[in-house]
Amino acid sequence: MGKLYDELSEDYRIKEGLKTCINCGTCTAICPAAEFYRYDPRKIVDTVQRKDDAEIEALLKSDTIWYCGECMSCVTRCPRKNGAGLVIMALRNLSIKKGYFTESEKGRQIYPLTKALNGNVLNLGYCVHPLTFSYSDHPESGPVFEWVLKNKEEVYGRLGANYRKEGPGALRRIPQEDLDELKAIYDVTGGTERLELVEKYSHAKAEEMGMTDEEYLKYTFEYCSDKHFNNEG
Amino acid sequence: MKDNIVIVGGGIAGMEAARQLLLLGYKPILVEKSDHLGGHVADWHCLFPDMTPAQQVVKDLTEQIKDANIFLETEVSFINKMKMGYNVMFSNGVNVICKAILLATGFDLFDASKKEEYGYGIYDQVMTNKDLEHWFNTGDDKRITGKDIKKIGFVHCVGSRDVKAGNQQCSKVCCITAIKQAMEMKERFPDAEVYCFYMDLRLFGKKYEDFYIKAQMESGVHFIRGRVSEVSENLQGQVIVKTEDTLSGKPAKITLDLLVLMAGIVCNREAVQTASMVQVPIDSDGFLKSRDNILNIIETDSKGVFLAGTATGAKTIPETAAEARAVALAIHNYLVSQQ
Amino acid sequence: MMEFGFSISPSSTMNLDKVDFSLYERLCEIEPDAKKCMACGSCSATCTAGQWTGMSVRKVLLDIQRGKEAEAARLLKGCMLCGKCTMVCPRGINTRHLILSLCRIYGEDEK
Amino acid sequence: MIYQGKQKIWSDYQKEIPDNHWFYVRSCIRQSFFPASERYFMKICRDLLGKDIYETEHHTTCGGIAYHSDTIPQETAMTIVARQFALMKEAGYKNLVTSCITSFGNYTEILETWREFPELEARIRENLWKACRREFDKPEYLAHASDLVYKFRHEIASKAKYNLVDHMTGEPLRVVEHIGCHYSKMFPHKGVGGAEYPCVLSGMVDSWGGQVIDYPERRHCCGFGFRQYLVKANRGYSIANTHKKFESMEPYHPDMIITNCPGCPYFLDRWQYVISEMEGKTYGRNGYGIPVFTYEEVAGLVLGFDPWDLGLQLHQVAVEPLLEKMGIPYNPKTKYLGLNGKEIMKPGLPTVLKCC
Repeated sequence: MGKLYDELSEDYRIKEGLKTCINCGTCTAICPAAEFYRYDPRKIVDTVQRKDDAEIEALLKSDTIWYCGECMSCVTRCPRKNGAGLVIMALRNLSIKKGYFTESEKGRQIYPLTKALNGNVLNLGYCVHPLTFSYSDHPESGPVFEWVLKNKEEVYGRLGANYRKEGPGALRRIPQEDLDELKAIYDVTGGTERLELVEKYSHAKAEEMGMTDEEYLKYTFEYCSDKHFNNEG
Repeated sequence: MKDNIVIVGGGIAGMEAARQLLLLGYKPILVEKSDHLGGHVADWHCLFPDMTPAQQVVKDLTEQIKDANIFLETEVSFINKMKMGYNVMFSNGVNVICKAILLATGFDLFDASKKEEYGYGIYDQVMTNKDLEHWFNTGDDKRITGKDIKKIGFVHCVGSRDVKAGNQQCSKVCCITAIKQAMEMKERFPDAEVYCFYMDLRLFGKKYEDFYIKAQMESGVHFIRGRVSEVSENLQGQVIVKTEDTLSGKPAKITLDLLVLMAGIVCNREAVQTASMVQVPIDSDGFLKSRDNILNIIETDSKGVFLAGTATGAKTIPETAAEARAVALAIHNYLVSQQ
Repeated sequence: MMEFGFSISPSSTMNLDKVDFSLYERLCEIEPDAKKCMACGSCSATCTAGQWTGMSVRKVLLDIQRGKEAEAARLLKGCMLCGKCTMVCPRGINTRHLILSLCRIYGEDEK
Repeated sequence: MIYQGKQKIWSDYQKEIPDNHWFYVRSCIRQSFFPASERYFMKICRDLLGKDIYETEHHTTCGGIAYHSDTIPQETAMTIVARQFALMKEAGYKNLVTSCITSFGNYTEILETWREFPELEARIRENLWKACRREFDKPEYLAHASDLVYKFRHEIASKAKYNLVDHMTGEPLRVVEHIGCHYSKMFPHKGVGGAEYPCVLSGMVDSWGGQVIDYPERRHCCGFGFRQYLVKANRGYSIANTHKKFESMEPYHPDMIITNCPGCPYFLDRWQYVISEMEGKTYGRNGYGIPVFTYEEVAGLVLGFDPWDLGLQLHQVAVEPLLEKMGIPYNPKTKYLGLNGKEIMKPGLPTVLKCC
């Protein structure tokens, strides 16, 4: 048993999600990611349960652990009450803590994700918000949403949202004291530390790749090599 | 006049034990809750490894125990412990004082509808191993009769080796049953492709491996290593099966005209109640608890109470019969020791 | 048409409804023992070439059973025909002979 | 397909849902993309059914999307949720209802994890006290808002102005139901009807006159996948999943789709648009798409609320053909108006997908 495995096994998601795997493949059979990526959750769970640190370290540095969509469909079906999705969450957590996530293309995406989502949470009180949802980043949201974003006050106002105003209601302005509480929670629970860590490792990787932070942000958000797919079958 | 012995259960274990006890000069009382002897085997068509007709086995045993006191459609209502034995009350009103009780209560076939994702009782073309044997026997099943069957699947481990389904034990006989039934279907539908979806092939018994090779060589059964994860139905009423082909490491799907679920062996739920009347507890595997699981599997910690057959776990017919013979001797020795 | 910056990912699910068994059937005609394989992996474990080339008789057979002829051919190129696999096969399959038969089929197809 | 078989399973998954007094928490995605759905949930529960649904301005996200995108530690997510529990306690409520399925799954999982590991719950109590000087009680009952609408489905049916039927032929509409993955896949017993054949939406469809379609990829995820949609580079995964579902349901010719997760209706709607742009393919009749609704929107339509008050103009797939089929009147001129009937510009049109 190795140090990385020990650290992993302290994660409650490993305690809940990894009992004993018998390699039956029920998880992979219905995994959306296994269909569309070079990905097999069964093999990941099996690798973790082998407790070999070198193999686990390779996993933490690989693209493989970033393919899962955390839909948790695997949890429903496993005959041994494992949760491959939970194991993945623990692996990702450790990959970030160790700074290994910058070693893979998909892992590096933690940078734009962390910035966007936590920026929203800490500034607006919600993970997703029309104020920061730009049409140019989301052309798939369609002409109708381009229209909504251009007319936020009008459209949300007509639909009875309390858009950016005080008091309860959809899309209200969250009082500053509540946002301060969220920040305090981040500070106390390691959330802030996590943001700083992602910033630090990503900055170093950007430098290594010869990019500014802004270029790296855009690159990690948009770049997709074709090595992730597998359509030979 | 020899001592009374009550045998609960008229399946293979109960019948074979009764036969041996008759040979030893006893006149056992056998109670069976259903209206016929033979237990699950009576519902089967042919038996591995030599395709012996199941009806013949039941018939032979039935003929040889006709001197026993047999009560069909009868259950044990209650059992009182007495100083020298037990007072057993049956549901037909008969009351028996006996020195030995044999619990040959057998198993329940796992209720396949509990594996909800396999759609038994929901999707039209899904059946169980037992349903298929019924079709072999009667030719009557709307899932097969008159249908153009081109692709057939067999799902191993349905309600076996499954913590979520409440039974983590291997049911032992399903692998070989699946292969047997796959070959029987291939005989009846020579043009059909037949698939077995398995996790491990546990072919431990006499000539089982021969069956496996025969299924590969002669019947051309396709063996796919992967537990079936989900079954659904398409517009044509066929079933779509999803599994991982774990040897290829790829999710796989296939459309089938018929899907047969190998429902496993779980402890007879009513037997648990009967066993509790004579203080026989349940072992950690969900089956009745033996004194120990090495040399005394047919004995219990309750004096004069014995076990045989699948009451203590999944077994084949020969294993059950062997246990039944052993238990007859054990009961005889016990009764002699009590005199 | 709009440009979105991504396209629909291809599915890698193996559709067993569409597997072409013809090569497997041709092989079984001349090498009936091919059907006997139980995927135990003894051949792969003992294969010297496999360590560097990924060659594995088990995988070749599996690929042929799943209709992946090109993949099987790619693996076969790594074989040195040393025959160690034949010595270890618990089902007594003459794997070396089987490989040669396969090569012959591929050779015929190339003509 | 044997309907009775499903009924048998449903009877095993009956969820206890209290009749009244709920503390409501909003959804990041629903309020952004379907703001009127949250409004009409409140309106239906409060005004029509006389229920007490309480909302405080001080509540926030549960952090679920940030958590499932792996950008915050588990303890951060748990403490944010603990704060919501504290707000509920301070407001004097014991039942918590969430607008979001990710939230519902998140809350459910956190409560289960705390039950299994009480030391973790103790640590979160400490965290919350340190950060916010608040204390919490765990909710006695946890429900998703669709559970409540399911519970009140017969009352809604009794007040219905329209049914899910073709008003010309009297034939029931063919309805696809799509359940959010985090509703019951992790904890089947926490969802109405379980994980394999949930009846929270099909129950609504049944009571409102529609016919539920069961197609092969019914249980498959819409493809959101958190990071798989949020990062542009990964969206091929996201759309591929929706594509797979539509290819599977296409032969059944569904009239509409009903969903209970806030994200799924957005993806099932927008990916139809993108597929039409990429491949030229549409899944509805005559070049239209298959309209996708939230359950609040469907309840609102059945109860006779104005389609544009329900926010159906925020869908990319046109709803008008369905409204016509159901015999629901609508005014095309008021569809894209702003606040207080103000004329504002109209949205652009897709290249392929037919819109009104």
